[in-house]
Amino acid sequence: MTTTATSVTTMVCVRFFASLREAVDREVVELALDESSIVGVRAKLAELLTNAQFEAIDAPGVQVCVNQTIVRGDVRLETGDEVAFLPPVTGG
Amino acid sequence: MTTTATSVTTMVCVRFFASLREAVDREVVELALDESSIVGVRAKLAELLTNAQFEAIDAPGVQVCVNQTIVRGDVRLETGDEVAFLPPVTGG
Amino acid sequence: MHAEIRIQTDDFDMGHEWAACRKRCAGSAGAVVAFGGLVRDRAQDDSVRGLYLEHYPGMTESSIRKIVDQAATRWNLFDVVVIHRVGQLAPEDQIVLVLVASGHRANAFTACEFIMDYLKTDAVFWKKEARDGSDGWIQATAEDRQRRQSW
Amino acid sequence: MHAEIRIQTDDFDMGHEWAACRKRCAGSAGAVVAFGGLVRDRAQDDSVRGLYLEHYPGMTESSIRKIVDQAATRWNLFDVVVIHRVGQLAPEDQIVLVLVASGHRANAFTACEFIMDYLKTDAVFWKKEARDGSDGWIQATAEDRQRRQSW
Repeated sequence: MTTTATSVTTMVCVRFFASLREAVDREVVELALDESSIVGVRAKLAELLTNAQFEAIDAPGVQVCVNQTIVRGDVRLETGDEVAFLPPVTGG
Repeated sequence: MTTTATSVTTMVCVRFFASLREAVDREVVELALDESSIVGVRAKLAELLTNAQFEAIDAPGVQVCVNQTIVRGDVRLETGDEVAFLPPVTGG
Repeated sequence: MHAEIRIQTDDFDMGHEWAACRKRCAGSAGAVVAFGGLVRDRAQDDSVRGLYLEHYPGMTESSIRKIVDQAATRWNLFDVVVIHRVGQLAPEDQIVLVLVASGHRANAFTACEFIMDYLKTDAVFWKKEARDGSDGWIQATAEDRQRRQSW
Repeated sequence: MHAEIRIQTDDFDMGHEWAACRKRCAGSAGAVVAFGGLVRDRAQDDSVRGLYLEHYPGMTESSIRKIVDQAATRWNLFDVVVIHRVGQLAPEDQIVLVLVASGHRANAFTACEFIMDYLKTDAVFWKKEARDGSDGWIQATAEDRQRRQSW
């Protein structure tokens, strides 16, 4: 059977940093999304992670990036996009 | 003839810095004072310097030091004291 | 304006950075201000064994670039160098260098302090402090956020 | 607190001073701020050929000591180094270094800027600028006096 353009699964890479990396015990996961958006990423992560782990990445103060740019609300994703969950930052 | 203690002349050293050194064309002068005070120093300098030179050291903004401490108004002087005329300072 | 942003595990040499900055803006710069951040051996009465710094390669550099560009727009800068270390650091180690050159001291001081305040709140780094007894990820303090808001 | 005040004709080595300061307050200092003043090659659209600095040995040191002691009383400092050159300087030369170490950045920045502002108005130095055409003794500017008053 051949796949048509509309049925191609969106593959994204999701990264976790610092305390979130420790909380979810993973640095990077590859996700095959049913819904090609941040909402779709969250839905897949809710399946993949424990409740406590999902709460960590869903906590207030956690920022979501797509291809190294912070996004607010939902955005569309394409195959090859890099999604990252960032806990509160501090440098200096 | 022997001199008594009360008739010993007060000898002070007077220093000029920067623009004042240039204005009076001297770095240090030794003065034998008739009156052992800053007033006495000024009187001697008025004799020694030209009018223009005296005006330079008498200008607003010029500070007078005795033994490296800024003094305001008149103070008594003793032999060996160092008097200095400082034009406005700036470092850094 | 010369702007240089480096994220590295290696230490940096203040004398070398100072000399290079002077050379680049020789004659025009009247003021150079340098800030160096060092690992302290104590925090809130606990003794600190070390500090681990993590970053997001690419994004961290661009987050700092934004801060530096803002500073260069607001003050008249000739030269900005930001070197930030990552990885495992020990007490007494250098963490960060911010070097700013300008015509006069007011701009150089203000810009350097601005960059440091923004690094605390906006630069993409995470720090884990190893204290006696417990390790923990550090967050920007309320004072850090206040200082950042004040600009 | 370690306080060091040096008046000298020789140049100074920033890398050396930075390393020595770090060593003296290793572990306790979280922040080191350095200010370097350099001779500019232009002033008010004239080109500058050089700068001559004069001081009053003994009195100059004590005028700086007063400034440093005030700073140490107001902010919590571990280390202060002030090196001020005198004699004939050329464009690009270093004039002054103020190096301040403290526990945290706010105190280090503020104290360093305070010391620089006071050096401009209260330290016993005189500066003669050799410009194209005319030489002249420089005075602290109205802005310098204003900044000094603001503390």
